[in-house]
Amino acid sequence: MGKPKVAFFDFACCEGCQLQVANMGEILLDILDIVDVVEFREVMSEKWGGELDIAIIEGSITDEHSVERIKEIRKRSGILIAYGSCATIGGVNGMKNNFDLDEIREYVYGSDFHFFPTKKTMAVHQVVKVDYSVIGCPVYIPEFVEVLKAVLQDIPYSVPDYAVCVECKQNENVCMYDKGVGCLGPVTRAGCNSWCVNNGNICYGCRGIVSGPNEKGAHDILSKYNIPLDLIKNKINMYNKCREIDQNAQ
Amino acid sequence: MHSDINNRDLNINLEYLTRVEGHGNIVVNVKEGRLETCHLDIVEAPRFFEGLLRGRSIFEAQHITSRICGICSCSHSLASIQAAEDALSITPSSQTIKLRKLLLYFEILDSHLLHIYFLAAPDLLGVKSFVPLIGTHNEVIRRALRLKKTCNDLCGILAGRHIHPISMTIGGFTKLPTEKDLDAMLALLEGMRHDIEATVEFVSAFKFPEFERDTEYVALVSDDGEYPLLAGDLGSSDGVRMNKKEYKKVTNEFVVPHSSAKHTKLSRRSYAVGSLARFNLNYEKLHPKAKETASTLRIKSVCINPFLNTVAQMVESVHCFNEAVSILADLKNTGINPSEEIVVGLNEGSKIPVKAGNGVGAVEAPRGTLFHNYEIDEKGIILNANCIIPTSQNLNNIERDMEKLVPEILDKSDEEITHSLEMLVRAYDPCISCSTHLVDVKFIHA
Amino acid sequence: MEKIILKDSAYSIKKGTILGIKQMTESEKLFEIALEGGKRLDHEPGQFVMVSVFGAGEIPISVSSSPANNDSFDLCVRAAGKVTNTLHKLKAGDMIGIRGPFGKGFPIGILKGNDLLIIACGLGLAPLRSLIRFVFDKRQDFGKIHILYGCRNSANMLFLDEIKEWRKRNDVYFESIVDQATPDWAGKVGLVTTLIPGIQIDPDRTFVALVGPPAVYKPAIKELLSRNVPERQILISLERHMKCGVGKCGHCQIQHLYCCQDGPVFNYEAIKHLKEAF
Amino acid sequence: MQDKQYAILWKENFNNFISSLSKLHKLAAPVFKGYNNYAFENVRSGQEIALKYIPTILPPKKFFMPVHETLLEYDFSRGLKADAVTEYEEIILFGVHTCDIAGIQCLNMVFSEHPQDQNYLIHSQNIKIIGLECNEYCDEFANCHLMNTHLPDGGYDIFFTDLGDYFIVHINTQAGEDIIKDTGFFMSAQSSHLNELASYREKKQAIFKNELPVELDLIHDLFDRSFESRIWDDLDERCLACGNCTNVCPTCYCFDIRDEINLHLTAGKRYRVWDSCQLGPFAKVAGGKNFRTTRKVRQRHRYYRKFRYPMDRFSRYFCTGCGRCSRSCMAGIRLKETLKSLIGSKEGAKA
Ligand SMILES: Cc1cc2nc3c(=O)[nH]c(=O)nc-3n(C[C@H](O)[C@H](O)[C@H](O)COP(=O)(O)OP(=O)(O)OC[C@H]3O[C@@H](n4cnc5c(N)ncnc54)[C@H](O)[C@@H]3O)c2cc1C
Ligand code: SF4
Ligand code: SF4
Ligand code: SF4
Repeated sequence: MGKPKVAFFDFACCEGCQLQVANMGEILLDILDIVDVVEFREVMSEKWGGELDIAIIEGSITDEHSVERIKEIRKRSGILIAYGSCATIGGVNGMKNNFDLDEIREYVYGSDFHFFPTKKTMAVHQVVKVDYSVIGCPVYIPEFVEVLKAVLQDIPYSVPDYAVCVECKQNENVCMYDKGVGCLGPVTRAGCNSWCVNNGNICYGCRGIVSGPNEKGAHDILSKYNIPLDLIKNKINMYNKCREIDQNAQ
Repeated sequence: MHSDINNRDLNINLEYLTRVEGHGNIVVNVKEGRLETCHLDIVEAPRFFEGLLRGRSIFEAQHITSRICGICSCSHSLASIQAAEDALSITPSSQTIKLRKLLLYFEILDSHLLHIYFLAAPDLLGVKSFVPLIGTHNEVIRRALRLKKTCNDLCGILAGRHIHPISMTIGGFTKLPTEKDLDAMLALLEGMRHDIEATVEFVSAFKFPEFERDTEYVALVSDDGEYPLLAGDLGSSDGVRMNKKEYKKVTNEFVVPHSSAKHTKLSRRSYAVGSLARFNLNYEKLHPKAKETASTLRIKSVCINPFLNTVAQMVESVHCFNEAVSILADLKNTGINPSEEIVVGLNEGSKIPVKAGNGVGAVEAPRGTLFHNYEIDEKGIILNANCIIPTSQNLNNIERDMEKLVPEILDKSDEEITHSLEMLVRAYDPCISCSTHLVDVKFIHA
Repeated sequence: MEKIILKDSAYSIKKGTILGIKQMTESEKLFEIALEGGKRLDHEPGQFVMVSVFGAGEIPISVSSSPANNDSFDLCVRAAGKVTNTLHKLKAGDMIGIRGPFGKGFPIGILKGNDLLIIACGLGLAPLRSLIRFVFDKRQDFGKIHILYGCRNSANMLFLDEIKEWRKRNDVYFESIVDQATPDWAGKVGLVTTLIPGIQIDPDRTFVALVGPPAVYKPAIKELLSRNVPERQILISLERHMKCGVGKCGHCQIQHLYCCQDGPVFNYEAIKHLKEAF
Repeated sequence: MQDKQYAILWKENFNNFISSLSKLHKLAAPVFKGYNNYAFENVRSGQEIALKYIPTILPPKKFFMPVHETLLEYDFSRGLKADAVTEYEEIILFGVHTCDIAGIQCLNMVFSEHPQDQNYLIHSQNIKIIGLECNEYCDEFANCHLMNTHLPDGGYDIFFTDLGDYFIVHINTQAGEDIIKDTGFFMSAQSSHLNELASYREKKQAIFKNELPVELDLIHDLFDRSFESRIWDDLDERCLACGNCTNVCPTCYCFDIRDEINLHLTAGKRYRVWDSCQLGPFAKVAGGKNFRTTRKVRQRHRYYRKFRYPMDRFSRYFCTGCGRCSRSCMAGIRLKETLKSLIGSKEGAKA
């Protein structure tokens, strides 16, 4: 078999996750040695349009045009990787779903808002089947490399289904709760090596919520530290608003 | 070659412009030698950032708005924090300012180098992307990736990562560099010196199209000796000067139907921001090494060839590189005061006093002047938000450039014309996902 | 940091070459493995090895062949996930890694001279085949032998050729049953436990070897106890998540026991009070 | 009279001792990380060391059993080559409290039990331990008196006790004696010093009191009766399964083993990484069966791994009383409270 044909596609996003690819440095050349990148609009003019072995999708689905486009890409792709928080969990674009769509369009575009159609933000798996996920805002390069290798070996990659706290403790950080601020680490999926807490910030939940989080336990923590529940709920919505679409689907 | 340009029909409809950040189309229509349409359509799906900021805490603004754009997320963070601090009347410490400048230098370096190597170089070397260059110019590509990675690592040490910096927040930094970190950053910079020199040489071999159009340039200006990137007033080459609070008078936004990004104008029909604008307005304040580079690359202020924006980026890269080295040396001298480290969060501990206010941030992002403006209530909740992105400011100017360029090259083939237009757009290094956002301005039907 | 190569690490692997592969059902394959340099595995029936598929990982797999065969050994593997699927893609001649054998198998010394009732459910036949082959090799050492084999449907039946042979033998009683009948199936339908009342055994001198998925143990043991088989004569093999195989990593712990070292084969008496065992 | 087993280090020589030791060896000691948190980190001078500290975020097990550790390296680009490996360095730990020394003793037992774990043992052989006695009770989370780990009981090379103007130092091994000799700031102890030590220990008894109304020897019986206790249901409601308690416990050693392959899929390594019985997938097997699905049974398992199961295998409790699990628990699950509830429950009352 020849080198697998890979293409990058972007939907509503900041394109930071694609840029992470350029930030890999010289390993990128090793990757380009084993895969054939046929489309990558951000850095390439080449266009392919044919069958793909691997499609890497960045960004959320936010309008009708994107729904059609992602379906078309799915049809011609063997493996589809949702790449980054926008694609995997809706990410910051999901915050739009907090508002009435016409209202937010009017706020941004004025009275002629109907020129700019929009839909409720959706993660890619909420529109088409996704084979692999690389979560993160932005993606964590070592994890992306692991997923890529899993794809090439044709084995599944499962995103860790335990809390960011695990990695945070292993990194021996002072817990943010000890500093008196709320952190989403206890309910957020690990795999980023507790990136934000290592740098003195809190975890904002960009990797999605662990399955079966203990909501009662979480409320206990908040009350223990005098952190209002609304604040945390709002914080969770920063990246995880689209979770509601999954929950409603169940 | 077209023999009869006066009867020439041309129909360019280039969808999904490549090697730019975000989605844009070029639409040009020439009928019997007369230019009828000349647009840069912005078809990026709108993301409604200003809309969705409403109701969120001002302490989250930087985290959210850095997600407007991955390439210049440090600049967005900086502008956002500046606006927030302005609204809250917080004055950052001098150590904080130095560290912020450092981060901005790293980001400008990173962004300019990315543009030079991956976005602009393929055009100038006659290939479609950097991929074929891996075979033909392997050493160049390796150098580019090395440089890119180093910039990324520098931001990583200073702010946790380059894309969506972690530790920079209202009031300062949640994690301050240690002595070891300062040494590590200096070592990384030293390690790239040679590659920067090689990049200057690489750029000096480029041949740029000869095209000029007299343009109004806008950038931050100041009265001190420093090349202003993080502070200053708004200035233009037509002599405008005003406080950043009055940014709306400069940008005069208006909406056009073909673009989900709004357009701007000042004294004339359009103006330009970015490297070339800063170079033209503030040449005197560049680092001596950067001036040397300018003369090596034969670019003189005032330069009105937009294609040479790439050259101005090179000059600025040298400037940022050298300024970063001196800030680090300075910090090593004075030492970092670790007690300035601040605890981020939801401001739950009410460590930072909050009040109602309206604040503006103006920062020279790699692509030009970037404005953030927030209005907050007494609890620090955002009531209104507005972000004006360099690329939106340039869009109108790009179209005016295209209008002048197309008739000048009508004797060329369709492909050549398309390619020239693409190159022109790319020279501005447009950042389209950034520019897709709009505010409450009146819709002006053209 | 100094890096050294460890000669006698518990994590060193022996190199194994895949001699042959046989597709047994849609999801199970039988691998014949030889260790490098003709080394012998020297296992007991019921023991397992840790199998490395490089890059994918390492997993516990029971040895399926009789210890009497020294040149090679068999592994019967169901494609269940990451490592097993990758293993299924390998070809004859490919190399894998082997650690072990590990754990306690069936206590051959004690079984000798007694009757055997072997109850296999689904993939449980994989470790039991090792015992069955061994017993057949040393047939004169054992008394009466019953083998009961249950599986989901006829398409899931393992070791079909051998089963044909077993059915023909008159020194063993063999019976099989499926959960779901398909048109090609003429035999019995139901759970394997329903076969227990129908067989003639002398409970005092019968040892039971029972292997199957977790759900089968409770009903089967109940049935056996009602036939008066003494608790310590019921031998079962428990499956647990395993990573190290040497009683350290904690994954296979059943209360105070390490399944990988203290098991996987236990007699019922020893573990009946363990609430986490079933 | 002089005692060869004991030496004296005057406080004014402490910094010199540390500087000279750090020149001879890589040295790690507790340092202050802010917000009442401490961590063992590399140090070069005495000023960096927190002599008074409450148990560090991670116990010293991180040196004996690094979070990530390579076990095997392989290459199958041409044939198969696979080597079991370990990476180690010589290091001295200064300031290890008695509870943490007890934790190391527990781990030593686990990893030297057959089949031995060479990777652990090689780390262990290359680490020297300088103990430091707690003069004060650290905080409300500890239960070191109950576990009888508040006094030195071997497991170190030398052991420091602060007696005001000087440290009295017990020398326990040849390596300990070398440290004393090589640094050269110590004096031999006189009988007056030993008397002071004895009277200090007596005073210590007044500060360190049994934390719970139960005899240590009866705890395993208590657990024998408590498997079905309601107390575990309460933990089910509270536990978040964040894994903090096991990561920070000096005697938790569960790990996962993973493979990492290179991009060309031709070579790679196998490494172990700390794992936790508190995490959902820990006991799941193929076919989807999970042997410990609920938080309740996972928490119960943790407690039994401290207070019941090791008694069968090692005749010793695997709780050192350091209090880390309670200190770091997001949900406020407190070991002493759990024990107290068990003692007060109907199962406990039977005793
Ligand atoms: C003593 C013993 C003997 C076994 N004998 C056989 C045999 O002869 N034939 C056979 O086909 N299978 C046997 N198994 C089961 C086999 O080990 C699992 O099917 C295999 O580990 C799944 O690995 P995977 O990478 O393919 O699946 P994964 O993709 O890793 O996961 C699939 C499921 O398997 C679980 N799992 C992962 N690793 C292990 C592990 N090391 N141990 C147990 N479960 C795990 C996961 O939690 C998950 O639920 C045996 C298991 C044990 C404990
Ligand atoms: S800082 Fe956040 S991620 Fe880390 S332990 Fe505390 S709650 Fe968990
Ligand atoms: S710490 Fe939290 S917010 Fe930060 S990268 Fe990890 S999951 Fe995302
Ligand atoms: S169980 Fe808790 S108190 Fe006991 S040793 Fe472990 S962490 Fe310390």
